[in-house]
Amino acid sequence: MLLSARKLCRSFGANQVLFDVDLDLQAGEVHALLGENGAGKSTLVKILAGYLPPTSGEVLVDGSQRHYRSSGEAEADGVVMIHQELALAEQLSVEENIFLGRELRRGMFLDRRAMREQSRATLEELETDVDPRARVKDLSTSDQQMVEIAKAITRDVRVLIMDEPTATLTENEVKVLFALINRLRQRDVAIVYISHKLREIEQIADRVTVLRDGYLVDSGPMAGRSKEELARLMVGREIHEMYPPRTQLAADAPVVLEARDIVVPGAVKQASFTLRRGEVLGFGGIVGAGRTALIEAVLGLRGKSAGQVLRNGQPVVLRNLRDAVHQRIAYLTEDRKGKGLVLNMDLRSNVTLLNLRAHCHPLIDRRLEEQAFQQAIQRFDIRLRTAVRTAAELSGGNQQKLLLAKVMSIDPEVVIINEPTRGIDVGTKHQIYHFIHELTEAGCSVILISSEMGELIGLSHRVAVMCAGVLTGVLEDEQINEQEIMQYASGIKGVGADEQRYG
Amino acid sequence: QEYTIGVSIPAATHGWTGGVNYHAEEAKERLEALYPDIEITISTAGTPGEQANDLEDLVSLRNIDALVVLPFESGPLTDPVRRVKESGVFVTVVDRGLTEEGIEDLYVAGNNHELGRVSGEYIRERLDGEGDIVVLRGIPTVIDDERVEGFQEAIEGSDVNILDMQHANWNRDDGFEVMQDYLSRFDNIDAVWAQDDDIALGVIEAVRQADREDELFIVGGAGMKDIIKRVMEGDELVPVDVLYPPAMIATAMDLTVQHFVSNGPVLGKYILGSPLITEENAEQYYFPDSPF
Amino acid sequence: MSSVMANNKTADKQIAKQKGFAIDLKTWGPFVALVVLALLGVLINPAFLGLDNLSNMLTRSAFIGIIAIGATFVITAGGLDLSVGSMAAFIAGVMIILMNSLVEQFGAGLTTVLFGVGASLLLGLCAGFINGVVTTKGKIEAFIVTLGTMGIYRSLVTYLADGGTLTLDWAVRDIYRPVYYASFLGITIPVWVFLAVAIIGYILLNYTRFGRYCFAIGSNEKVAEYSAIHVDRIKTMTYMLQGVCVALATIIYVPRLGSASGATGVLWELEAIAAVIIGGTMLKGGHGRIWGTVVGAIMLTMIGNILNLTDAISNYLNGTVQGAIIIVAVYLQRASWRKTGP
Amino acid sequence: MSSVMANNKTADKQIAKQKGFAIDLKTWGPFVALVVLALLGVLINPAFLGLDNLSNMLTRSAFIGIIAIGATFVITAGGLDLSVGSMAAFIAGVMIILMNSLVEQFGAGLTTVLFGVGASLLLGLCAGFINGVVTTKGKIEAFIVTLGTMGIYRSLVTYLADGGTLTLDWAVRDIYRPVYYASFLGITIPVWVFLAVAIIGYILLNYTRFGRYCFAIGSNEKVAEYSAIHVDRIKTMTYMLQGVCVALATIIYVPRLGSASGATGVLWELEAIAAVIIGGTMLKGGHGRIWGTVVGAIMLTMIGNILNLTDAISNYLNGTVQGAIIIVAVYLQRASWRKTGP
Ligand SMILES: Nc1ncnc2c1ncn2[C@@H]1O[C@H](COP(=O)(O)OP(=O)(O)OP(=O)(O)O)[C@@H](O)[C@H]1O
Ligand SMILES: Nc1ncnc2c1ncn2[C@@H]1O[C@H](COP(=O)(O)OP(=O)(O)OP(=O)(O)O)[C@@H](O)[C@H]1O
Ligand SMILES: [Mg+2]
Ligand SMILES: [Mg+2]
Repeated sequence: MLLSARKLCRSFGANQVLFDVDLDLQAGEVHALLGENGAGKSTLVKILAGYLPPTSGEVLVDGSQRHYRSSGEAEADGVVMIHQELALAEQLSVEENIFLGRELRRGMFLDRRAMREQSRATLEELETDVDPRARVKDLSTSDQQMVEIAKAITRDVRVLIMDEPTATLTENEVKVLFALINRLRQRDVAIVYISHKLREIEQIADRVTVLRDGYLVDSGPMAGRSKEELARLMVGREIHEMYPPRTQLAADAPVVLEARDIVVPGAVKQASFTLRRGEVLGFGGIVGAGRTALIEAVLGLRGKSAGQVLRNGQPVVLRNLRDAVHQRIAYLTEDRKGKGLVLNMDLRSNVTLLNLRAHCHPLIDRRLEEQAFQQAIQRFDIRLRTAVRTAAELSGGNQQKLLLAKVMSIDPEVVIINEPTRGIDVGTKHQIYHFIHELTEAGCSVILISSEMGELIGLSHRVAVMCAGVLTGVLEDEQINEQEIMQYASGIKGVGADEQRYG
Repeated sequence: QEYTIGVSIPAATHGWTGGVNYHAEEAKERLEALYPDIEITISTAGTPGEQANDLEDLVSLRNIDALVVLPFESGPLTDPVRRVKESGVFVTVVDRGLTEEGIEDLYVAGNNHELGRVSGEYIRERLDGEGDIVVLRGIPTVIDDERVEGFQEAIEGSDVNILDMQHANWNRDDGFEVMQDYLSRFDNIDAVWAQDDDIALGVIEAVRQADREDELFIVGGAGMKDIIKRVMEGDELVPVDVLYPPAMIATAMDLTVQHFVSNGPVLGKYILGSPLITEENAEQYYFPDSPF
Repeated sequence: MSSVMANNKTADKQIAKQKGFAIDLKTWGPFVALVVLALLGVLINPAFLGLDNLSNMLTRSAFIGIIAIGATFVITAGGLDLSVGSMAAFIAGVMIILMNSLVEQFGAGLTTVLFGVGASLLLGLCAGFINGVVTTKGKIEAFIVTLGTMGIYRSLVTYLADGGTLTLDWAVRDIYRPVYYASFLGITIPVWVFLAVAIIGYILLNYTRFGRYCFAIGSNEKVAEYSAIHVDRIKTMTYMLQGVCVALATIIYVPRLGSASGATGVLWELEAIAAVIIGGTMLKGGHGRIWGTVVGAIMLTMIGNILNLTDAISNYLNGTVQGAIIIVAVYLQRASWRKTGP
Repeated sequence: MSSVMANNKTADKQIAKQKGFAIDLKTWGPFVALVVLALLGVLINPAFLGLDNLSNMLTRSAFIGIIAIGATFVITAGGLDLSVGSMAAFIAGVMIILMNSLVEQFGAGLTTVLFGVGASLLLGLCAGFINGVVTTKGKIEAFIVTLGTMGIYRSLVTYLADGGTLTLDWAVRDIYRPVYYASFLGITIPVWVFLAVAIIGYILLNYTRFGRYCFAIGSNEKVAEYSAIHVDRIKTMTYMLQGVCVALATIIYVPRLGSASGATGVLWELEAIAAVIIGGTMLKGGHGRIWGTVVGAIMLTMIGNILNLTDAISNYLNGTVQGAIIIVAVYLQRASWRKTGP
């Protein structure tokens, strides 16, 4: 047994979040850790990797007991963790981050060339285009995730803990990651793999452990278990009908939002789209295709060099998000930590921040805020197992729900959601899909940017696909399937395909 | 032949240096109008280091023929002034003597020791050699030291008792606050030596606030017009002042210019006294147009 | 990662809560330090507790206190203003010149004083606006901008005063004087103003959108922008608020000595920032406490006062004692709540 | 599929190219501002380009420059040191007292000077160590700690000097004097030292683990800690480095003025921080540039020098011009690279 945990308990204040959890890890296995948002997965692995001390219980490596006082000590034992929340120094470059804390040296001086070479090699192994000299803060979240992975695998690793590594990755990157995991497995590395994407679990896990509300509910080999069974174990109930039926669109449903010839220097070339009342417009494409850039330019969050935005047929100028809010357009960012939530603020203030005006007359009414917060907890099923003071203390999935609550607080007519189910468990995902359905039934329109093909196909009336800054096409009805989307996303089909291939 | 005269003085960071600045500017205008061949350039410095920079620049950028310098502090500026002298410039030192003798050609001196002594003698006399006084000092520098030394010498051997001394940094606000605290600390104060008129103004307000004008009197120093006016009007609270004229810079500039325009060289030492300004002679020290 | 950090902290806090009073001590830390300091004062000289002395001290702390309340907003929103001291000097200078020149027209009456007060507020607002706009629109670090304006205002007042001192007309002064020296219900006017500014500041920071936005911007400007907050506008407003606070402080400062010069308000910026930080606001932004600032300002004045009440210490060493007390006071208040951790 | 990759790659390359250009201007911004300033100088008075003047200016900028290089490390690692100016005064004072007292034993020779120099370095190291340890172990904001030590050192030197000036023995001074005034290959010793410190600083910041850790800590302390970096130790080391830089600056300062008093080094801290920030380092930490700092220091000295070139401006307004030039210079360099952005 490479690493085992015995009767681990952990409390935050008076609230216990882990109860007598056991875990055994063998060399060369991929051990999946499942559970709803807030079940305690991240807390458990943080204890294993020395980031948190357990309240009671013990951690054994190679059969002997360890009391890690810091993550550095765990790393010395070969226990390395990839955080759910990225742990990178944003202002440093990629290569500096990868080697942070164990720089290669020649004599007194840094061996920059060797480090760059090795970073480049590792990044190449991960088949990503990230430039080792780029600053981390300039990278997209998925690229940052790849850097995080690169950082972990360049260490002397015997136990690799991955806390939702694929939440921000594209399918292609996931494939590369799985190939890498397979190679590590052959090298007898034990891998703890946390994910809410059950398809991935099915594909890669050797064994699974399921947590529910801090208790271990099941542990055993993956073979012979189905996705459905796992989902039931996690959530405690059966999930049918992942995707609700689509809202029927009236033939004359008016266009509520239109973008014409939007150009964002360096990211988007002349893109146009329309959104009708009650419609879900999906946006597909591989990461970095320019979907975020396009939408944020429409909303006035980024500069655009050309283009026009119409709301209900009238040209409008959106200079910043407040203008968009006045137009009853809500936007959920993909970067919940960097742009979505004020992490060191309490939950109430976070929920009401976007629509604070509604809670003032003229002073902020704390009671109203509390009410709004309680409603949000209900509506978005935010699970508060502990007395949490700041948003940073919530589990990843619950942060996402809190963000959703914040964005929806303005009671919008047009909802633009960017990767809404990132890091969210199946049960909640199901809820969010139904929530989108309710919105469209109530006459709202939704733009859904997602890297999850299933989501796009299951929810959208139409799917706009982008490739390298070009909106290659808008797919409808039976066109909406995986293959077609991929072809447009890769620029093989659609507008500008020729020019791209030969230009 | 044309001559350039460089004047280097401390920046106007408190009342007295403000007066120096004023008189320097005025002398510049007057002298330049009088002697078309004379060009005067004034530079002000906030610290001794800056003043050393200014001296270098006056030589290398302005090619001065003469330097009139009122050193920020004696010690630090001795060497920089010596370098100016070594480059063949006529040097006039004002107020604070250099720590090395024989560098300057002309010395127009104020006398800080004297200011302290005159103040001390007056207080001793006025109190009949007996009483409790408080002292508000300036910024801890040599100037302050010399003044206090002179003061202490003057009251030595008498029963004039210094209750406490604190630094009020030649600043009104500090003078006000220190005096406020003295007044709540000591039930009886017979006299205040504020050393400087800026401090004295703060002290006056504090005394007024505590309604203890009748109990004590204040001796300032330097000759600020507000204070001299009070003396002139026979204010009981401020019966006298001790002169330490910022106009000495103008005197020095005049003398330096004389060296160039008159036939004979002007060299040597000109010591200005620190006379006691009383109700009788106040009028001759009162310049209502000066900012100081 | 920062979530992990937070994890540890809350864990501490919650454990502490079980023991009883950690969060309380965090809030009350500055007050505890203040009380300790006051005890020290009494021990050194019983005159410290005299009504006159207490009143003097509070009145004095009003300037720095009012300015520091403005600084709390600026710092909470992630900014910095080094120009407050010289801005005060400049405003005082202009105010005096204006009032002196109005005497001819309006006589030395209330009108003249009111004009002066109005001009002062207007000037403060404008000066703050300039700091804010140059910082936000010019995208220049606040440190540089306000260091620049600090030099500018200081030299402008020296220029206006012709290197000397600007003195308020005696007649005007007599009717303006009560603003500093008069009392109402046994408490001096400056203290009332201080109190009012503190209460308004408290409400503004904790119960209005503006205040909430300051916290958000100081924590994470990007999140603020994505929360439909006009970041530049709010930041500019903090500087304008700071300007108004400086103007208010000046309005009660001018009647004290009735003059202004290049030496007025020197180092007030450092004192104000120190008061803010002693009070528990973080220099990096995102966290601010008005009452802490008030206590910080009083504490700073108290240290000076205590030093004036004793001659046990060589005058030359005042700075040493002052520095040591500040460090120890902050350490004590930080430590008092840390101790309750694991 | 492969064509997708190709597409993306070209897109990336284009973006990278744009970025490359921007970064160049970003790096060269301070230099551009410096050149503009120098042109201004020449226009005002051709004597500006005189060899003497250039040499004087560079030599002068050495003090602030050396101190600012230390400050670059402190600020990059997310700290702040307000005590440098008074630390310099204190070190100068102790050095002078020591050398004066050693004259009796060793005579006014090299030994005496070397002892002085050694003591200075040791003192700087210790002073920095204290700042560092109190900040990191006491968990007190650097602003407060160094504001405290600033007061402490300043008053200690006043105490040592008994309120007056400490003056170096004349004999010692004569042999020590060349350290400021002598030249080697036409360049004065302080400039050589400045250059050496800059090069060492550059290597230290960019080519050693220590430097890299400074960036990491300034960028995100928690991440640094998770990367097994001894955060407290590295931060303390930045303060110690700052102390050594201050000591070095003092060593070349003392022979210039040969004395120390309470007025020595006043406001050097603000100048040093300003130099660092003008050079493009961010006050919030995580990003530092040694050459920028060097240029910043020279620029500050140059502004003072240019003001001495002309009588056109009233001396009272020096501060105004200075402040305006600093703001405009920083704006120009920021603007020059921002324009190229998207
Ligand atoms: N801050 C930035 N600076 C420079 N280029 C950027 C920046 N942000 C994004 N880009 C570039 O703009 C392009 C579009 O990025 P964007 O994040 O909009 O992609 P996306 O398709 O929305 O990805 P995702 O699926 O993550 O939402 C990419 O090529 C990216 O490299
Ligand atoms: N520092 C903390 N203080 C208080 N409660 C905390 C803290 N950290 C985590 N918790 C709580 O512990 C519980 C478990 O959180 P954890 O992050 O382990 O969940 P998770 O299983 O990783 O969820 P997700 O799938 O959403 O990431 C949650 O209820 C969370 O709010
Ligand atoms: Mg988690
Ligand atoms: Mg994106």
